[in-house]
Amino acid sequence: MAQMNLLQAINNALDIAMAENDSALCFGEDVGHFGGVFRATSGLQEKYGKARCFNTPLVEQGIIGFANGLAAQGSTPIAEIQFADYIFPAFDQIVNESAKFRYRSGNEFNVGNLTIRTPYGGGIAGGLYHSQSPEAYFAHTPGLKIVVPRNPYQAKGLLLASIRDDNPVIFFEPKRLYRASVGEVPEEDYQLPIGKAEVTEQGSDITLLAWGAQMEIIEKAAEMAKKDGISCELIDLRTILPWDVDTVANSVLKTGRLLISQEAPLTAGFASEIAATIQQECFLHLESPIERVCGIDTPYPLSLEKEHAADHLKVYEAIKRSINY
Amino acid sequence: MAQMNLLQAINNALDIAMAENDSALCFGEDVGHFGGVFRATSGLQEKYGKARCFNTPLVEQGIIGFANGLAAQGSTPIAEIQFADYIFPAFDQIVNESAKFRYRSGNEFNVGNLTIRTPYGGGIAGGLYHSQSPEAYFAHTPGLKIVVPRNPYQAKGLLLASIRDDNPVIFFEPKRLYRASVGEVPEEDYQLPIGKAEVTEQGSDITLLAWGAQMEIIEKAAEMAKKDGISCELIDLRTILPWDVDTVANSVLKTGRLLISQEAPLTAGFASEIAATIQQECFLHLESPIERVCGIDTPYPLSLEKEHAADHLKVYEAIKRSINY
Amino acid sequence: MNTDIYKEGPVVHNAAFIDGHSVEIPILKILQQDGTVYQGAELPKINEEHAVKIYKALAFHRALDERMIGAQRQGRISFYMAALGEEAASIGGAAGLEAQDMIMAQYREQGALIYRGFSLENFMNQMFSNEKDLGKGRQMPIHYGSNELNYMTISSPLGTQIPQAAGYAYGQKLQGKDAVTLCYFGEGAASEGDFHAGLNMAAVHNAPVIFFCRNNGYAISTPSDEQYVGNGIASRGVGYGMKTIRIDGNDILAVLKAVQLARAYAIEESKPVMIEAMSYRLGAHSTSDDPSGYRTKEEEEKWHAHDPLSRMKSWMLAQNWWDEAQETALFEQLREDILAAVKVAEKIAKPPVEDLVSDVYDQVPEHLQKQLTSLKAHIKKYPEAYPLTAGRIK
Amino acid sequence: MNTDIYKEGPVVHNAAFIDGHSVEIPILKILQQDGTVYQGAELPKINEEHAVKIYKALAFHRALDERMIGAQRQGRISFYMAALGEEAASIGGAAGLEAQDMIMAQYREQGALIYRGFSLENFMNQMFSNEKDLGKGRQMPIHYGSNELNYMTISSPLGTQIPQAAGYAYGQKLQGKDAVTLCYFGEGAASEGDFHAGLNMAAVHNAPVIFFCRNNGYAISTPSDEQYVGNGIASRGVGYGMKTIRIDGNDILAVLKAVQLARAYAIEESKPVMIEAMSYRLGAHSTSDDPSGYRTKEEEEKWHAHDPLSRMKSWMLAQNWWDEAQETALFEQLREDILAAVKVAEKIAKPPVEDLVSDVYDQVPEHLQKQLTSLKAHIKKYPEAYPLTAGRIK
Ligand SMILES: Cc1ncc(C[n+]2csc(CCOP(=O)(O)OP(=O)(O)O)c2C)c(N)n1
Ligand SMILES: Cc1ncc(C[n+]2csc(CCOP(=O)(O)OP(=O)(O)O)c2C)c(N)n1
Ligand SMILES: [Mg+2]
Ligand SMILES: [Mg+2]
Repeated sequence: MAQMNLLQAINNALDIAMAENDSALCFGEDVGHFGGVFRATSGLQEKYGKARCFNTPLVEQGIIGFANGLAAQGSTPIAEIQFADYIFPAFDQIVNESAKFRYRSGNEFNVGNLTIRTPYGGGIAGGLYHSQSPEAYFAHTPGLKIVVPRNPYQAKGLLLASIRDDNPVIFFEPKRLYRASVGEVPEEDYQLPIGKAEVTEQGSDITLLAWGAQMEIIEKAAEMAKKDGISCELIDLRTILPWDVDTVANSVLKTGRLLISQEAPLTAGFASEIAATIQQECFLHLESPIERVCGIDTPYPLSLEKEHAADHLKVYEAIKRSINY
Repeated sequence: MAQMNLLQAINNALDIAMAENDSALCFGEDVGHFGGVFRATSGLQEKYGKARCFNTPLVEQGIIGFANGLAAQGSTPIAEIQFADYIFPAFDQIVNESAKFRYRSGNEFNVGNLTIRTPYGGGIAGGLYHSQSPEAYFAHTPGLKIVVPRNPYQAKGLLLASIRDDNPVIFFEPKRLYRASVGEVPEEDYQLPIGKAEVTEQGSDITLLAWGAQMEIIEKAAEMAKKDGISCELIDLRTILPWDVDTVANSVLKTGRLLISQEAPLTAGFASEIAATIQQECFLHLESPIERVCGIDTPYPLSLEKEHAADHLKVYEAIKRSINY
Repeated sequence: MNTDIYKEGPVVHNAAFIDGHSVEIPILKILQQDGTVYQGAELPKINEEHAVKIYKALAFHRALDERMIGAQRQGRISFYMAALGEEAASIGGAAGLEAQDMIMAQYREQGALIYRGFSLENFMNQMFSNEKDLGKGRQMPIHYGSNELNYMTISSPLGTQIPQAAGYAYGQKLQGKDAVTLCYFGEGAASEGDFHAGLNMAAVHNAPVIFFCRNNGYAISTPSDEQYVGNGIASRGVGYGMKTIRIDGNDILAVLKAVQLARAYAIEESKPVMIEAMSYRLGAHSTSDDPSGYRTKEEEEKWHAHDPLSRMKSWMLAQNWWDEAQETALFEQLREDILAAVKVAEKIAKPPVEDLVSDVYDQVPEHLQKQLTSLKAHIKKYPEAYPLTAGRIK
Repeated sequence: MNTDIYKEGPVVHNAAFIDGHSVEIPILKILQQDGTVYQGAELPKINEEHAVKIYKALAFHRALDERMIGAQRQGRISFYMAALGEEAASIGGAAGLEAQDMIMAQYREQGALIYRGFSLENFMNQMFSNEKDLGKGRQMPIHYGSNELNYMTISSPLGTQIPQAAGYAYGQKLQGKDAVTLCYFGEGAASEGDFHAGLNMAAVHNAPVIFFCRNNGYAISTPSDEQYVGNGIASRGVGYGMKTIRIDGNDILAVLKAVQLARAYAIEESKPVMIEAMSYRLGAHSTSDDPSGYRTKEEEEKWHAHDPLSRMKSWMLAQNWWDEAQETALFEQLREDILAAVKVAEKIAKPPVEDLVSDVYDQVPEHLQKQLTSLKAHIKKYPEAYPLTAGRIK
């Protein structure tokens, strides 16, 4: 075991993936010699050569198009989009191409080897275009898998699983935690399951559900609630698509209450899908409405970012609201 | 009043908008001389000249980028995307640009004059790429308005309102109904309100909610249910964003039951947002779980399109499930 | 790292614009319409066997298009796209490649698939979207694909295959394969952002890909002068630092020659090449289109005179590699085979309901399995509403 | 409708590729580094008053950049982007336009705004995202915009302004305005699909737009030879049939000359023009970047010798339009003013909580009004957690 921050854990996973598989490539804007603007690919060009780890021209639709082609050919592309806010020029290549490649061809061809890594999320004074959490934009797309880790240990295990998964995976990295989150990470190879949520804390009064950097927020809120004698069960969804209905539903059957918190704005966020499904799965067991604590329905602001955010205080208030319903 | 089909109603609305406003322009792929592949812009080039109604090069991101620039300049662009399935190359221009133009500039600039028209929806043997209903992909974007008409009368009134609305509007046209739906349409100018749902039929046992071409489906299902003695209240949402929570909630407070049907696949569709909000607004009045009757979670298929679709029989079964819960 | 950020041109002190049409682009023509070769023209590598194979593919294509347009009119298939008058581009392209080369086409290049030997049954099964379709009946007619024949399944969104081809070719190179990727697209699709992305990435990353633009003058109703105002698509080649050639796209020998050269260059230099083949879409865009709304019969007539089939035929006759009896027999046989194949294909069942949810992922995930289960129960309840699948649900 | 689908070039019968570098692109240079004008060079329209205005803008820019990099280091602002060494591109660009022309910039062109008279206070208020910021404190520092000054608010996503500029200019033309749009972008952003879209659309629709590429050799850490392998960005002009000129971007007179000519051409011919200005990003990409990770000090040194400020200064001195005393006084004053303005701006309150939800739409819709109401109640409950807004909530 070693102490790693989230970036190091990701770098380590990429290193393992490239070492074991000659056809694995890492590329994207500034990903080569420089190692990416966050340095997630640091040292990989030196180790694996310029043919396997390189800068691309500045064109997201090209990066993912190129990656789709590589994946179809049998290589294992791991493409980086510099910020999740800049993934939209590649939306067509992801939603119309990556996601539908296998289906439309009757499995004659597929891009299952594709992994897209991209830093997401706010809280770093990034304003409209360095803060977005766009997971829900992709979640309406059968054929994609979407994974979000909450800490270094999860990041390494889930990224290795994503790279090896035989479906296109978008791997959203919580950039606020890149250096802030440090933890024990095994140096050897391991994988964590895609498609499985994790109960990170048992509780009996209410289920709190989040993913990625937002886990920290609900943990903090749960601490506050504990002082009021409220016992929270915490779940990290980990995979947004396809998501683990059973783990969430089982928890809610037990606690009778659900709160979902996401960084992204409320309307049509992924919390809505979860609420819609769980109200159906657990209808007779719900003791209060499912709460969604999300960003305000605006573009991501700069100076009022605290006000915009779904912070622990807003989550805490919503816990009390739910309990006292 | 005249009999018009949905295409004629749209053509008529465009004609009125261009006649009253010299700065209104219609453009897109094949929109000029030919009048668009569906002929929605038929005759407009002859009438208003090539400078105001024209073919563009084949580049959706360019069409919307160009339209954003025109709108910022003070013109009134009405851009056509040939099929909603091909709107994704313009996703960045819509979601990162159109939607955020006013906010990011502190209202120094805006693209409120922008309207994007695009035919959407299935049931025409179009397979993966001539059948999609992508409204939910845009609904997670504060700053956009999204409108879907269900018939010729609605189409004309809502399109004129969309063009004149001082916000960027995506206007999804149910192409299955282009020629199939015919009705009385006033020849003169009129507008229908954006942001307001319409109760198209009063009922007492369950609220059925849909939009666009899917209205036909829930009407048919309601007919069937009526024969079983079930009284359905029907609502056409009409505007997806910002949506009319009050009208829906009031209906559900009355009926105690809600079924939402959309063409698009289930997961993370807009029905999920509605269900999530209404379970909260009407928690104590719900007598059964909110039902979502949607497309199967796959890309849109060709030969199995009937099996994939949320048809009236599936809606009817869900009505009974809800009533008998 | 290179800090010479531009190629040093002459330094001037008086401002003058470079003209937007300052690149002169020659057009390669080898075969004249009467079947004679231009004086001094250098032929591609071709022998009798190869020539006959190419010519038979052209004939097959013509016969198939004519027949399937008819089948669509009769309501037997829902949609069709012909390549009348521009068959030499797709067939000549495939004929200049090796079997291991990948072809990533737009949609009007069924000729390449014909050349590679996609069976008549396979064509029909796709168009009738029956259960024997390699694509499992999921896409509209003419969206063919074959892993075995290295022909990437067609995707309707235009231009998306262009950066994909760059990536595919890069992978081939990285793995040391003796193979290139040939990427077809129309002059309309060349307006898409993905075109720019793909060509630049291929150039920067030295991907052995042949970008083959079929410039047929129209994108549906949009004539090329409303698509671009530069000198065709070839003039963009210099913008990417890419070797480029313009050819007469109705001249099968010019197509073959250009592709043979391009392939050799792409393999040896590990670099991309662009070919622009000038042609004309003689027919409608698709069976949903009616060109009389946007162009004249006279314009079309003009191009009938450049027919690539009759041009090649005249050459074949002159070579004594073909005769009129063979011609008649071939077309008769083709029409008969195609008609027979239509009749077989339309009777084959549609794909089973399980194919609705397979291949979304590598394995059917839980939520889709559940959706399938309740769908099946629903179909059993209303079998008459789902006639294609109801009969076979257990 | 035009059916001449390509410009007839010579017909050839032997295949040969056009070389990827077959367009020769001269570079316009007027002013030498020592301040003398090249023999025979034709000057732009410029007089003393105009020259002094330009030079003062250059000085302001240099002083602002130096000071704000410092302010960022001290933690007073969160982020900054300087244009050290390439100020002539933005300032010369604005100086060649009329006030009614729209400027749509990328982000490294604050010089154009300086030239147009954006006040020091406005710069500061934006960077401190306080309540007097025209942008209401919503975007990161340097995302300026001013309706009054016809300077479109900066948007971080690269390349998006390029097709927008085409549309903007088309609207200007349609409404008969005597105005063009000038669109700045970097050689990195020129790789985006939106670049291709914007240039082609402008060319096809005859939009009076000046596409101004600042080619400064880098896109963050990516040197231009990993961005493209053609001859700079100018070589793409012929692909769009667009008049194009390459200039020395550190030569203020060359920039001015090119923009003056381009504007006249765009207005008179109603057509777009492309300018490629060759320069070098002397500083870091932004305050978040450290170039020592990807390039050498020596390389940077080389370019220090091409400083556009000292070049113009030498010329001004030789014209007797400037002297060293003015120079010293100007820079002293600038530094003083900037420091004072920093101190004022950082004390101005941040925008009120209402600005969180305004301008999402033209009016605050019901759901946002509700979200604001409950947010306010929440802030009142926890005022210490929201110190920027808590004090002012009624
Ligand atoms: C992204 C996208 N936009 C629009 C369309 C609709 N469409 C199908 S074919 C076509 C014209 C293509 O013209 P071109 O590339 O010249 O090929 P050609 O049909 O002439 O062979 C259009 C606009 C599409 N399929 N994909
Ligand atoms: C769509 C998009 N992708 C990526 C980025 C991140 N990014 C910001 S600046 C930059 C480099 C731009 O280089 P260039 O266009 O040459 O301009 P320069 O910084 O040299 O002035 C990158 C990659 C972005 N802002 N937008
Ligand atoms: Mg074409
Ligand atoms: Mg640059």
